[in-house]
Amino acid sequence: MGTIAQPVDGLRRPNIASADVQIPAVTSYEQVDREIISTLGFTKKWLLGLGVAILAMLVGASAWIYQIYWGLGQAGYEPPVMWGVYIITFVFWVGIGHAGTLISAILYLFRAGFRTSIYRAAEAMTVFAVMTAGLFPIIHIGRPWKFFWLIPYPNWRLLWPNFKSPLVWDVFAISTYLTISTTFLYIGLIPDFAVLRDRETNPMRKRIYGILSMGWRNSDREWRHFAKAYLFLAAFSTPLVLSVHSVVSFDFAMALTPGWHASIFPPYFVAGAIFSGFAMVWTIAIPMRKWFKLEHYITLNHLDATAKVVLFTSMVVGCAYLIEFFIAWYSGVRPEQEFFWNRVFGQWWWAAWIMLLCNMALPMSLWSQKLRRNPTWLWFLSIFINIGMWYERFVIVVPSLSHEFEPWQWGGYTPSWIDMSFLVGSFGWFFMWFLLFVKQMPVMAIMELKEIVVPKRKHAHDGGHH
Amino acid sequence: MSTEAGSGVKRRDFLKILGATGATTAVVGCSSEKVGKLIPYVTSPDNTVAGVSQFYATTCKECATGCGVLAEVRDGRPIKLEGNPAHPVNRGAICATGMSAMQGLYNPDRYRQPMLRENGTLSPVTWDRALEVLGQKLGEVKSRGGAGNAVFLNAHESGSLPGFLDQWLEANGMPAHLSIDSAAPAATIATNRAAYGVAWPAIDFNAASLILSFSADFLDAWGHRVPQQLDWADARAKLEGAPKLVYIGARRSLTGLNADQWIPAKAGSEMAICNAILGQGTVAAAATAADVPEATISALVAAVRGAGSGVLALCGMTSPDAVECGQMVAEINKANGSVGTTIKPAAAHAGYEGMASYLDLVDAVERMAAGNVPIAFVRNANPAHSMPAGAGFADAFAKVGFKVSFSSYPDETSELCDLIVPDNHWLESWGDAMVGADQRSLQQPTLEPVFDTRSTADVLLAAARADGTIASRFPQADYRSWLIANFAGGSSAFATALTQPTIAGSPVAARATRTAVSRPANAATGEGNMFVVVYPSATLGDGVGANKPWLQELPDPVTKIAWQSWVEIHPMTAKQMGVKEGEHLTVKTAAGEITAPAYPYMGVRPDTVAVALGQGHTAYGRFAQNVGVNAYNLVANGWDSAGNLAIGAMATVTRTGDHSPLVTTEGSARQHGRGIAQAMMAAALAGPDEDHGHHDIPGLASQEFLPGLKSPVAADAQGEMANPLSKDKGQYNPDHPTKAEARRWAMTIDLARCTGCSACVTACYSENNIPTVGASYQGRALSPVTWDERPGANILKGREMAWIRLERYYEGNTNTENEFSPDFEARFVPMMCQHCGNAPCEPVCPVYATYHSPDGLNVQVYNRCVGTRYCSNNCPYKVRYYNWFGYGETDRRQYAWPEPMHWMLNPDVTVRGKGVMEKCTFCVQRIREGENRARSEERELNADEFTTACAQACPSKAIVFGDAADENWSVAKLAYDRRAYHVFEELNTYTAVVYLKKVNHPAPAAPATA
Amino acid sequence: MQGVLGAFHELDTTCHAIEDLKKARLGDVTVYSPTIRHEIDEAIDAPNSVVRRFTLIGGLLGVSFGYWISIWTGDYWPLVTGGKAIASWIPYTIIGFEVMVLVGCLSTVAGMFINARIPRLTTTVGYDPRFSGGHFGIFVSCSADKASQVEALLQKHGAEEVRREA
Amino acid sequence: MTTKKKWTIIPGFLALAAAATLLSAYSGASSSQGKVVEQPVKFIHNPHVEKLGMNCLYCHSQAQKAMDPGNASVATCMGCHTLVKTDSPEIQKLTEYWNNKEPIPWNRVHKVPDYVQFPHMRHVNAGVTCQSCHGEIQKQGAAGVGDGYKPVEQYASLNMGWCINCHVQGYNPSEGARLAGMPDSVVQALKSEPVKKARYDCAVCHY
Repeated sequence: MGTIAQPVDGLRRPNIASADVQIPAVTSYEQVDREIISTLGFTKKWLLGLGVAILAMLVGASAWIYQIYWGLGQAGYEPPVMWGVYIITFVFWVGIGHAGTLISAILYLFRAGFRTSIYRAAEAMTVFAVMTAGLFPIIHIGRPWKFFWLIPYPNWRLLWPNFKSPLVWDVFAISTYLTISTTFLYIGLIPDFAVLRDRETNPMRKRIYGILSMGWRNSDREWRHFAKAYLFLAAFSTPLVLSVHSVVSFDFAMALTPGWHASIFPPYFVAGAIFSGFAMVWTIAIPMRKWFKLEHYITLNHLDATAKVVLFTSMVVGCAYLIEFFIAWYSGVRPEQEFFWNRVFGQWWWAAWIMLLCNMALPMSLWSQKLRRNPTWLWFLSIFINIGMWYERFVIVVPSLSHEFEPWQWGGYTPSWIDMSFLVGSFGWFFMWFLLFVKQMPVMAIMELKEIVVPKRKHAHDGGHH
Repeated sequence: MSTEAGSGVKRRDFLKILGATGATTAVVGCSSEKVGKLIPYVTSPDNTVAGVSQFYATTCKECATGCGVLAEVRDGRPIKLEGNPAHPVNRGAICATGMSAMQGLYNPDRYRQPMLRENGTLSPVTWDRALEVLGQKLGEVKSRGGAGNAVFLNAHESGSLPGFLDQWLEANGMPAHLSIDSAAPAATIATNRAAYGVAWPAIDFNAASLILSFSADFLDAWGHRVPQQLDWADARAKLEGAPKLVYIGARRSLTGLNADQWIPAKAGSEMAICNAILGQGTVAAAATAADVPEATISALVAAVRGAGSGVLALCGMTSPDAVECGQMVAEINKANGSVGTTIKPAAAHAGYEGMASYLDLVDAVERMAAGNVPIAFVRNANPAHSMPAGAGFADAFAKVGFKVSFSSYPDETSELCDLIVPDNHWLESWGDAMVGADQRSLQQPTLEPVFDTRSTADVLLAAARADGTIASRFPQADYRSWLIANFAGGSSAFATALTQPTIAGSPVAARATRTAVSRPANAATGEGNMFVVVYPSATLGDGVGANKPWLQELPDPVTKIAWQSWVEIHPMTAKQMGVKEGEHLTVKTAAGEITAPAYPYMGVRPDTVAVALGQGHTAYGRFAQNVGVNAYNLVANGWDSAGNLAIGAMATVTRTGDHSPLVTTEGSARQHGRGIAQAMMAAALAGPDEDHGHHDIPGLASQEFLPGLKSPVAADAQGEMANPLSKDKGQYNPDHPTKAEARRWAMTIDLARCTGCSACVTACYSENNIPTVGASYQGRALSPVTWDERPGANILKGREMAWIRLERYYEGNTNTENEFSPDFEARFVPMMCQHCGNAPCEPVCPVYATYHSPDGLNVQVYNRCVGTRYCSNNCPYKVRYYNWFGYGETDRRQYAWPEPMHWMLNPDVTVRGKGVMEKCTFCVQRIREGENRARSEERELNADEFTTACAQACPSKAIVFGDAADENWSVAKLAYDRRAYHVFEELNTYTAVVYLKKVNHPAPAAPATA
Repeated sequence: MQGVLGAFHELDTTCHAIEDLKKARLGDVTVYSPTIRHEIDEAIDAPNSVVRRFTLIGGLLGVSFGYWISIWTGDYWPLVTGGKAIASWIPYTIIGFEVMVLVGCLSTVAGMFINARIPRLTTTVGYDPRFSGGHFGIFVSCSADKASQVEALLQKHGAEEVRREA
Repeated sequence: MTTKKKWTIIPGFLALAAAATLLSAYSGASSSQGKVVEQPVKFIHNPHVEKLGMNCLYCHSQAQKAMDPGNASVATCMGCHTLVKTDSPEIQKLTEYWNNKEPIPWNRVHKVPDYVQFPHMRHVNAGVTCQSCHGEIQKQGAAGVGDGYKPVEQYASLNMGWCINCHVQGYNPSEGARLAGMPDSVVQALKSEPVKKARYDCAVCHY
């Protein structure tokens, strides 16, 4: 249990970390280097994990080839439910992707202390989650080999995409988000690659880290431009995060389907995204912290701070559910009222109750500080939260499409074995990339950790004069 | 690159790289399609233009009505059947069964050449061998003197062929043939002949003011369906002056659902009701017999008395006392003096003349069973399937010496035969049909026979001419010259006569008179806890249409179930038996039993179950085999007093416990207050038009845009906030040279006329190459190795592809599980793409695969669609359908047109591949064809010059299509009718399809109004 | 370019050394440090970074390109969908925003690369791997004659190691 | 060559290939413009059209009536060639087809994809000359059937952008007349004619 260290007098406040959450157990720069770089060695457990992930990914890949050959009929689509597991999984993974950018960009602007030791892993999780999410719009369309028609490239048929369609906004939003979060991750990694280049012994890896660090020399000129560039990237990423998941929610909000056609969707989706993103950060950070022995970096204070954010976003999401029910009642529009009644007591009542349980009830346990600081509980809670969030998208997509305006076309939906193998494949794909990342690049930002470590000084108290 | 020796990329490497990149460009660059052929004629035939359709007039032989049909022939083969507008019987309309004749012609399971049974199995032989065997067998039978016992079963048809057959049989010393039709209303024909002297007097709905239908389903499968529906719709279109219909029967059929009142009389109580009406019996007796409130019966009696000569009583019963009831019903007409006004024996239809009774067939079967029938011929009849098991046709047929089948389909009967001499389809053969006493409708072939088949008459002529003794009596070599031989004016007059819809005259040869077998009625109702009603299916008849995917996929007009058999049971009884929808019920009568999933239907009496005929084939082809159960197994081998099959019986109904989901296209049969199918009382028509009168709420969708049917296409939805740059509206500018924006294609559907018969659905399938998806080989994979082989598997997943569907919404009587009440109303809504001005599906498509064309069409571009399916999610009407599999791709397992069925594909319409969205296009190919023809003749499109396939086929003339912006088109006037409304007006979609409210009439025999 | 390199282990001594070197103006000073320290920045007192101009230009370029491509393609082949205007700018704001963020960020990164002169292919003078670990480094590029003065100053401030660089 | 330099070949190669693909996709190289197709009988348009002045519709008789103009039936050819130039080897090939009552298996030169409905009659009746799309066909085969023989080739790219430009900017009648080899007076007179525009939304050709 790391004690909360008082800010050291005479030292300028660090560029990023507020005084409240320090990592007192880390005393010197060399210790940071030594402990972070030690996480890079291959271990058998890691290889096993990677093997399982690749196997799952191959299940998804073979399902995709099968589906491309036979057509989407092999999936479980049941008109009028024209969207199913693929769109739910797409929104699920885009949602998970947003927490990473939130932690690394928005909390950077807020100077939140607990950000430093979890932001690199969260940022990597973002990139891989958005990479996974980016696949699904291609998987779910009927002619995936023509997906490039959604991109405005000049062609001799003089045809352009329809910029009024939420799906084209999606293409722009997701591709921008993937580019920016990858750039943000890579820019943050450059100084760390320099550290790895200088510490690396194996000549081949040293050369690769050298190329990756693009000749970074830690000179003051470079730090000055780096800090400014990092600040602007964070500044741009903040509205980007909010806009991307709003655009994803526009896929539903722009349609006049009852249950979708509501202006609460953008904030509701963004809150849901942050909520499920933080849960995935826990799912990843808690085991990583134990296996890589980084407890003194991601201290219980860090987990406590993230738990408070999760509690907050859980209440926002819960409130959004209740508002939706109120608006439906208040609007007096019969299809809307029937939809929301149908959501909780209709054909998929169990999905709705799983959602309410996991997203509203269980997170209330975070009111108790003891549970907030109990990593194993947080890990289990994170699994439930992400299950709840998958079902939230299920409850948005499927019941609304199956009970719309035209009673004659009311129908059901049962996902088929192809849908499920894609879901497994998406987790496989995500964890494959994340496990590769964990062993090739430092899971925490070495240079930012050094920033919050108290530097060595000859005269401890007088410090540099101003 | 440094130039010192030994370092840098050598010139040779550089050239290699250049070569490789060049190769990739080449491979990608030139398109390597194989070169296509352009085959000309050797000598081009006159007045045919390749690629332009010719229309040949012929007569439909799918049922005895004999509608006039135009076969659209493109490049030598018919691709679509349409009603002949000039033909007096169907006046341009055509029913689903008629249009599906195409799938009979190009059926992949047809016999492709003669077959002969050698050591047990039927194997293909040449025509010479077949004729030789036939001649030899005929010779043997005649030489042994057994010709007198021969049996010839022919599917009933009017015209000259029966006369020819009798001539041939008489020449060979054989008795006259039996003209059998198991789906025909035999009992009604018998009573008509007795009461009015003709088999089928003309029924004039226009003259009637009150119609009593004793289970006479004149809108389902009883009698001459298309002319009856045409007259019914015209009569109902008089709105206030329309005739009222009271349906009396144990099951509310499609006719019952169109009735103003349903009197659920218990089976067998019709006689008591007739007596009450005629005053020969007491109202109380009738009420107790029919288990109906006394007040209703007395109201009915009063209503009949009030109607005077406007009464039209029809009897369509098939119960053991059907003939007696029929006579009583005829009495009602006579007593009220309506014979001559509503029933016109003078203008009788000649379709059913000369039909053999069921007793004649039973007598023939008994002779076969006795073993003294040396030779039997069967043509287009299938008694092995369409006779009760009790008659024992199969074993009797086995005892016949030599069995010849002229049928062109491998159905149950022809599988038992020794020699198959496949007949041409009626679209490939000459002939005629009698539609009136002196009205003859000719029939001409529309293509060279698809397979190596020959017309039966030609085969018989060949056999007769080969037999020296009788060769002299048959001078003509083939049936055509036989027809022309006695035709006034010879072949040239015959050729011009072919273009006439009907010609005066009687058949070339009259049918031989035959003494009908008569025996006392022996039908018994048997015992059991419930009554069972067995009725011919509105689409499959009694099984003839089963091997046609269009008819299998067309949901039953009442129950909306396809590719399956079902047992209709009242929800109250189902609840008492603890049966949920789809749980299997076993219906066991004295004659036999069937098991099928239960379908709770509030239109049957609680003490009655109903099963449709038509399914349960053991042979007949890939679309019919082991689909559903054969309801004939429930029917005992009994007949009524006129010798016709008596079907009514008692049965015990038990649960079997296993379950199979119903293959239904119905989501929920209630409107849940959405106002999709609107109706108004006839009396309200006299009152003020309160819908469109006042404009107190500006912007209210229902009032605002109705007159302004023209949606604000290209008017900017953001009003003045629009981008000034968007002044260039391209073709949406009214003064763009192409003037496309001046037109607004629209459609009106009159719900007062629509009876829910679904002919429009089949017309759309035929015109627009819509794939049928229900066959057992078209399912999806349940696991990497197993496929979903259930018939209708895709429809279970809601994946049917009908661009226009018939929605049947019920009104009233919501507490069906606990109480039985006959007073509910059914409203039929044909729902297709509404071509909305503010279409919700258009802005969400990412690739402009759907957009609003300047002339008002919501266009779906198949080759641009990438299949995100967002448009279908955003369509409130859910009228967009998706190609889940490659139904249009020939190399796919789910291919929907097995060879040669792909001949009937319409070349003007793209056959969609997998992954593409499709929907009703307002028959854009017909719009283009009309516009191209008008431009070629340098004129503007004339009003009502062309119409869509559904509007053309509709036997109720309920659908009218045209340009709503041009007032000469009839749709422009109808669109502003006071009954006009748009579905989901409140969603502000500005639909181009305007529905006219259904007009309801107060129940004529309701106690209150008596 | 040759000059003198001093390696320090403490932060305060490094800052004092930088301030004295700045006052002594013996040659331009490059400071290597494992992380960003405000104390060093203040000691160096360098002008504010110009990356922000790249960002502004990039952002403006992005938003105008976003609007332009949407409106131009809409007008190029005018197809009305759902009764909306052919060039309805409200939905195009989303495209404008997304492309603004994309081009803004990429130009920021370009600005940083250009100004920080990375990627650097040649190895640099005066860089020691320890400066990315725990040490601070000050490199003063000066002619040989001033080198001894610089060395003395660095020694005075407690440099751990001082050496000349060719 | 240092390993560093050698490594750059592979990305270089990929970049070159990608650039080539993109360029070809855009530059319309993916159309079959200029495709030359060998025919079973070496038919030459020049003597028929230019020297004898035969109208295109004599052989392609359905151009005004159907979507596809079709080709002359063998009987049409034999109408003259039973007497005219019966010694030439090509005519003998033709006569042989005629005697066996076998159609001449011409190879199709111009092909639009099957999801396009190109109505020849609409264009011909609107006054678009055949040469506007098929090039100066009347000059084809001017060099006789000897070694200088060049069969009919695809003059236009037939890709969508080419069609749309004509529909949007409009067909210039004088240019069409010029290509058709009409006398200069006609060409000048037509210059005053307005440009003929046509509808260019998708449902015009794709349904």
